[in-house]
Amino acid sequence: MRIRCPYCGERDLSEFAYWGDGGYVRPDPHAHDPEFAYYTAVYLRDNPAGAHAEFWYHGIGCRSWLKVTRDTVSHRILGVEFAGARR
Amino acid sequence: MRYSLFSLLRQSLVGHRGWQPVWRDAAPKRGYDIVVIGGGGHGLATAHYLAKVHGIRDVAVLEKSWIGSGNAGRNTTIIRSNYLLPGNNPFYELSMKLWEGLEQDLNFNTMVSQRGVVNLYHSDAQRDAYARRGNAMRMHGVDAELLSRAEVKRMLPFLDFDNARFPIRGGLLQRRGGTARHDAVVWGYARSASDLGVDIVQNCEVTGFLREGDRVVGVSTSRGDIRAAKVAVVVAGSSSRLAALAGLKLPIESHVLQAFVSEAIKPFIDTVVTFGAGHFYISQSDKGGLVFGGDIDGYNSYAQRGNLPTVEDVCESGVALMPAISRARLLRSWAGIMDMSMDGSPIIDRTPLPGLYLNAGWCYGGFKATPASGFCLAHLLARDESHPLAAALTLDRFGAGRLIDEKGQGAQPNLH
Amino acid sequence: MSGRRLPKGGLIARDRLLRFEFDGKKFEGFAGDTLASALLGSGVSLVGRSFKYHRPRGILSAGCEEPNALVELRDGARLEPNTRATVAELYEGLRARSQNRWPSLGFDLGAINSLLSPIFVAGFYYKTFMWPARWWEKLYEPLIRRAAGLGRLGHEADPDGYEKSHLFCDVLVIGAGPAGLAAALAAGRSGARVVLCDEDFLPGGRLNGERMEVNGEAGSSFAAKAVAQLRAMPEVTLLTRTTLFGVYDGNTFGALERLADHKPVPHPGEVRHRYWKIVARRTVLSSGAMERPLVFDGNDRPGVMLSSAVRSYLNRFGVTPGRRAVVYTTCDDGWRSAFDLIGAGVEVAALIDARSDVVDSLLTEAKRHDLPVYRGSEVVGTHGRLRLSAISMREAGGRSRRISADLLSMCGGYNPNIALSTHLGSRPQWDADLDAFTAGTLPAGMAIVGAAAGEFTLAGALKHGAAAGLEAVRALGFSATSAPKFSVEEEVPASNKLMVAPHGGAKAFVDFQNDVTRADIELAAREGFRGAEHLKRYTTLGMATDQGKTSALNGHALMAAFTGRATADLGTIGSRPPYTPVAIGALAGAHRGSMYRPVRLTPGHEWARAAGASFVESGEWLRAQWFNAPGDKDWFDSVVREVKGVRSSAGICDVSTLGKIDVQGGDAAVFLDRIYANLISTLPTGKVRYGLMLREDGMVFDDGTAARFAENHFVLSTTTANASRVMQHLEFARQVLWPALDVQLSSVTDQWAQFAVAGPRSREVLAEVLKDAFDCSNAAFPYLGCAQFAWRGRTARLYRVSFSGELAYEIAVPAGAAEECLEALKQAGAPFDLIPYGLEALGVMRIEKGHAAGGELNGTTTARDLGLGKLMSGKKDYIGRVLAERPGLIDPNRAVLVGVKPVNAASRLYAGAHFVARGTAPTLENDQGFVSSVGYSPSLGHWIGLGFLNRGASRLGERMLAHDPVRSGDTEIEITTPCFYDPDGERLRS
Amino acid sequence: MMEPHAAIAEIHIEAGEIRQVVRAMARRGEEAEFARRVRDTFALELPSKPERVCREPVAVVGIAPGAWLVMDSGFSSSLMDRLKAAAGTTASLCDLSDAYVFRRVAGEKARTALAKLVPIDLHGWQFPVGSAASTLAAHVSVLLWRLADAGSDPCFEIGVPRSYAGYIYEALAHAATTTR
Ligand SMILES: Cc1cc2nc3c(=O)[nH]c(=O)nc-3n(C[C@H](O)[C@H](O)[C@H](O)COP(=O)(O)OP(=O)(O)OC[C@H]3O[C@@H](n4cnc5c(N)ncnc54)[C@H](O)[C@@H]3O)c2cc1C
Ligand SMILES: NC(=O)c1ccc[n+]([C@@H]2O[C@H](COP(=O)([O-])OP(=O)(O)OC[C@H]3O[C@@H](n4cnc5c(N)ncnc54)[C@H](O)[C@@H]3O)[C@@H](O)[C@H]2O)c1
Ligand SMILES: Cc1cc2nc3c(=O)[nH]c(=O)nc-3n(C[C@H](O)[C@H](O)[C@H](O)COP(=O)(O)O)c2cc1C
Ligand SMILES: [Zn+2]
Repeated sequence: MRIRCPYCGERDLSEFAYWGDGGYVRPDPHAHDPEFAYYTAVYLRDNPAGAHAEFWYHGIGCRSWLKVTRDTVSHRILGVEFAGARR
Repeated sequence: MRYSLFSLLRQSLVGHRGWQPVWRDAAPKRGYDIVVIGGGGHGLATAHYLAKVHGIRDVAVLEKSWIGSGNAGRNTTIIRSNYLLPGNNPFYELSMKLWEGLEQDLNFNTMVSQRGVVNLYHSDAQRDAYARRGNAMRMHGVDAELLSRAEVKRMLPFLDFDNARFPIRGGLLQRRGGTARHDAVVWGYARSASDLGVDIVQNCEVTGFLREGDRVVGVSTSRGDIRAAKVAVVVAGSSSRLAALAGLKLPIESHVLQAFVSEAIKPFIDTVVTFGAGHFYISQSDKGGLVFGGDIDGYNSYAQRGNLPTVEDVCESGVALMPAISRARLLRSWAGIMDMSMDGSPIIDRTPLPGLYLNAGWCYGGFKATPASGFCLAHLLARDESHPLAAALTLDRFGAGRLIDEKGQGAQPNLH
Repeated sequence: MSGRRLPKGGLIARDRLLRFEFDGKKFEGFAGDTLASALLGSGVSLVGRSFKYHRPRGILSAGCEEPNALVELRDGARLEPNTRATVAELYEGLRARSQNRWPSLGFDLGAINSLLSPIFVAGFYYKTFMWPARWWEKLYEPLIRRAAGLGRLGHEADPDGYEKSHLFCDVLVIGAGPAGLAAALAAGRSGARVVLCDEDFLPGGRLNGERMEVNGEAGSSFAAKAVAQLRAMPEVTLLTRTTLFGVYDGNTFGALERLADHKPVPHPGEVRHRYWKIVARRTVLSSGAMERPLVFDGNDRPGVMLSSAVRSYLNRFGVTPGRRAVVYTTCDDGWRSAFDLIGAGVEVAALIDARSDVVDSLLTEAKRHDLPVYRGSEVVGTHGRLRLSAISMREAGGRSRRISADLLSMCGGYNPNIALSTHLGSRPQWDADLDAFTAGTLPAGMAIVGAAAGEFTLAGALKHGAAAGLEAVRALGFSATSAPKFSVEEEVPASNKLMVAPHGGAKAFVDFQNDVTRADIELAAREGFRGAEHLKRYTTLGMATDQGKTSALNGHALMAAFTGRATADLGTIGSRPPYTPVAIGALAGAHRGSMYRPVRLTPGHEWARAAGASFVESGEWLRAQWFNAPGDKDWFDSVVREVKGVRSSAGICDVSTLGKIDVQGGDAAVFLDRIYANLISTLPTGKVRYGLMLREDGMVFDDGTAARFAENHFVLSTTTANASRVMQHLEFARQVLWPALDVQLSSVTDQWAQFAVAGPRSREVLAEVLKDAFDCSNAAFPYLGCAQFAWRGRTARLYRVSFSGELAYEIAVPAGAAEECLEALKQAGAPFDLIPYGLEALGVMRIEKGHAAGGELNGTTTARDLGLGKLMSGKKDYIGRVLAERPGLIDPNRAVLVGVKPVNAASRLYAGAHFVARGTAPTLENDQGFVSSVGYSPSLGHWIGLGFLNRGASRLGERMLAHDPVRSGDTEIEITTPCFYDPDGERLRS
Repeated sequence: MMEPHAAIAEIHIEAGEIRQVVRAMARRGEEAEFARRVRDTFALELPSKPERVCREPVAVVGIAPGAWLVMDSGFSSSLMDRLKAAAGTTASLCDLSDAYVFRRVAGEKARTALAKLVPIDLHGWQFPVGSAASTLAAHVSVLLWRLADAGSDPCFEIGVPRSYAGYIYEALAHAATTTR
């Protein structure tokens, strides 16, 4: 697998670390029933067969966190962007 | 026909014309008491124990492809009960006990081979962690021995003890651990269940659930709707997909784990060995192939195949541990889709939907659990209460913070 | 003895004689031979024994698909089992042995299995050996294992070197037959970066094995010229002896180059294999086709050979595999072998074609050669003990005939070699015209050409190869003018009919190596293993070292026939990497032995070595475990001496391995408040504070310190083990969770050498070292101070923190100044008997102080479990705050950190022991917790430990058992507070 | 530690000339202003991608979005001080002068040897003079860039975290030895 880091260019899988469901949003700690909100956010994951938005970390590279859209059946990369707002 | 040396000899005289199909390739009926989705080891074992222990025979096992096509048919076949935590340890020991009587229970040689499992340690801290685990095992009556470096050397003189980057300092041995012939486990359970009246339906993919309000009352499949009082999802790597059909999200990610086999060679290693300073474990199959594996690739996947970084990692670790395998040739590599749970331990439980039951989260260690998993799920389905030895394996433990996290990695499935 | 070397011809170097040994007998061959061709040329046809029945086996093929002729090559630590003689290149002094036989190849006792074959049918072992259960491991399984397996693998370490390399190209061409050569020429001429690889040592594919011409010259000469042209192109890389073994995601390919397998041993400094990781924008798969054997009784006897192999031996190696041949075919292509044999002066006793209809041109040519032709006929048996002496056939009319022959050339048509098209999961498709599976959906960017695409004519292979090469470079934007043109004689595409053996039984082999017969397939059908995959797993069809290259389709066609289905509906088994077996060592490359994983050395490493350090692995790092001093009997003495030295005077310890992270920016303090459970923003400049990080699930993640050097500048320390994970975590928080904050992070672990200077005299030592650079008096620099200043022209940092519990400092200097700093400390410390101390002493002292470390920070403990609940700030949000309050995490019954000491002061403690109340049975139900760390405390004069005990905080003083059946048995212990030494912390503030 | 001046076959490995290294990170929203100030003071254009620009004795390499490694091959004055003066509050600066060991790898076969360590394309078309990368070498995270050619041969500079230097040197030496 090769991921095109928006900063470094296309790089081999071995430079990246994976962190799962890219839909993760840290819940508002002041929300109603924060414990349930955190439980849901931390433990329940999107796990589709097909297009999946996910976090990848270019740790052996520019250390950018990326949001990669990837097909979990074909492993084809459908899109890559910086996970955070570009500074 | 009962299998025995006698029946084999008799058949050899008549050109083996008398053998029957090992299991009936059934067509689905309109309804069953219980429908088990997934014709892997766990689904078939569930059906076997439902019929045999609980007398519930109006059962169908629905398999989208051929039975054993999933992880049951592609795992590295290691069985052991060397767990640390009280939520796991007695459950896996139940499984080990069932393995020990499986051939007789099924009248099928599943080649359970208690050749021993050695986990190597390479530091004092690792030794102490293994001692803690070994002690927990012993407290439950499970066999465990903490081996010194010299003892390991006597057993496995060809490991790289001195020159390696991480010297071997000893190991934790479970002699009763070992391997079993994975396909035979599938076929043996299928044969027994089928003989007891269970329908094994292949090429039957579940595509949805029949609902009456919240209650699940059956499934829709590629071969029509099938009603059932109870439906159990036992689909390992596909758990999240099935759950999604029922509108549920699970604490599970599906990950790809590769496995490898070498060309067949004469007996080379007669125990199961796991490396403690890298991801690598190895055993030798009865056919002679060195069967080995390592870490998961680390990303979500349903592809049943992996990539080169893991291949390299596994081979580097293997050669670091056993420099002699460098010249053995890798024959084939493949992969399976693992249901990696958020604490690395499984789930056998009801779901929030009445009538729907879940057996999932087996990670890379569910083969050894096959008998106990089927046994405990059958218990849950038949009695509507958890088997005491599987009582901790609940779905709500994540919300409640009662995790069973052997590795202490937290909610990061690819680190378990 | 019947094969022999022809007087002339072939692509061998007849002037380069090579001597070799097989089973101890001496033979000769030529450079350019394979072991197989050299054996055939020397009249050897019995080469091995089969897996299960130990049937005598010869040489079936001339390529990588060989199932029979497997040998043990080389000796000693270089022993290589299961080496295919058909691809092993001959070298001077080669030594090979047959395998899976005892006592000898000619007389093998294992052949008794053959007599038992009526019992040893597919899957027989599932039905028996179940009683008595204990006998499986003791008797049956060892017997099966000893009988199974082929060659032996030694237990010695492999002495050869290996390496990995990376290769990037525009177009990768896999296979250098006519199709691949044409593709590479077309693509290469555009100037694109082209890689052409072939597993053979001689590029050219079938051109080398056939008597076909291209551009008016011999095919092999054409190939040689094409190769020369390619070598002259600067951007073309030609890799021979290189097998493309796997196709992976992202246009990544794995290939294995064998650099030294054709030599007695690798040259000094030469690696045996190079594993290439290739990234190609476009690929042309030109891997050719593989011939299908025919299934009939006795088709495995030495002397029965694939017809394309017969031609390869004749034309490429100048060897005839027999003296009197029969040719058996279901396709036109088989006829070629008859004509080539005749051309080489070999008698062809008969040509047997299972078809009734054969094109006239073939019949005419047969007539010209006086070749007896039997149409609509079949071979039904073979004869001979260790090699073929005759065949039995049945003529169209039903008449039987026996023909003596020592060579049977068989051709059942060809299968496109599409393995590599399926590695990404695509399923092959049935091509009814071709009667074979062809590639399904191709991996993105791949084109398939030549025989691999079912294009079986030479003209077609060249033309389509060139077109594909051209198209690939054009698609990449290279301006390529036109495809190279080749002139060849037009051929009519030959028929490729798949004819399933209508009869034959337990001696009609489908999978030669695994001894799977036609009867086994019938049995599998009867027992319900009817799909291709179940068939494979039940009978082991296609699971041998050749992975079904010659057997799979025949087996599937038979199963289809037995169950009344079309072969197309049955499908075929999936192929997986590697395409042919690859040495495990090649995939490990150079990362073995001491180079297995990186070694990290601290800047004080050499200094410590000189000071007598003994090092230990700590993750990637090597750290000083203790220092051997004169008078130390063993490590225990050293550790005790070091602890005493520190506690009584002063010591230094290299703590450079701790992770160090520099945090700057306007929001640095806000950021760190969210990262740590405790408040950081209130820390004044010039102060350092202990910091506890949780994971979002509420468990403790890491601990360390945060030092504030300026309003917007912090330096964090992390544990050695978690350094990179903490960095990743902080980057996630910075980039993903709170991108609006103004925070900048740098890892500075490698920049700084850091040394703990600990002990009651440490201030005096330090004052001497720092002199005017910094005032480290208690008044100027109290406990938990931090400062940065210039020392000998470099920037230095000083932290007043203590892990040992003594008055202590950590001094950080740029890594390049490490030795200078250590020397300065040593000199300044001499009057105080300052000693260096290692990890063990550090560990003992932290246990004495009750500080949590590795054994306690195991990912399953909460801050409260560690007695650090008071650090969890109620004034702010931070990672882990919410989920730390889940019922299971605040359960009063949880095990919490306690101290442990033996009731009998002479007893030793062991980490990993479990707590059990006295008088209760040591069962899981009665398990109360465990000992997590232990050490011998010289300060107290007995062993001490830390552990986690259920409701431990309320059980101080309780006596229990430390239950350790795997090591030390039971030890009576007393529960204490975790802190054994200076609980009020007076020493570290002094 | 690395042995400088190992000359194996057509590959020359020698110590780099970098003396001072500062990692500079633009403060939030200040990237353009920081770039302007660097341009004014050092007459260098901050690269917005992984590239190396140089005006002797100072060179700048882009290593991450908003982050650069600034290097000085002289000792004459403190690079940190000069950068601090130039940047003011527009950037955070961090001294990494001792964090890396730099080696130059040059010669006809330099690329061949390096290809055994790093998984990136070093071909002249893809990695021309001035290209830079943060990447992997033999399991270690390294920096790599291409300097001006040495004669007709390419010349690369590799920056290895100091603690790994010995290991990487050994891997590099092995790669060079087996390169014919
Ligand atoms: C490479 C590898 C190595 C492993 N090594 C070990 C080991 O050494 N020891 C160990 O203990 N464990 C090991 N495991 C784990 C173990 O194999 C699994 O945990 C276990 O097999 C899972 O249970 P199962 O047998 O029921 O799963 P499976 O065999 O995967 O059964 C699930 C079945 O459900 C079917 N299915 C899915 N969706 C549907 C649908 N919609 N409708 C109908 N059917 C459906 C699938 O086709 C499949 O057959 C390994 C796994 C892998 C992949
Ligand atoms: N008449 C027939 O029935 C018939 C059938 C098949 C082929 N042929 C003849 O075969 C030739 C076809 O040409 P072609 O170029 O397509 O095939 P080819 O067989 O000539 O060449 C294929 C090459 O690919 C190589 N190869 C295969 N897999 C490889 C891998 N994984 N890695 C590295 N190398 C690999 C082989 O070593 C071989 O050199 C023509 O000459 C044609 O006439 C004839
Ligand atoms: C324990 C075990 C041993 C295996 N041994 C062999 C073997 O000797 N030869 C072989 O070709 N494949 C062997 N395989 C791999 C299978 O061929 C197959 O690849 C695997 O079951 C996954 O199926 P798939 O490749 O069809 O997806 C083995 C698999 C397992 C689990
Ligand atoms: Zn990047």
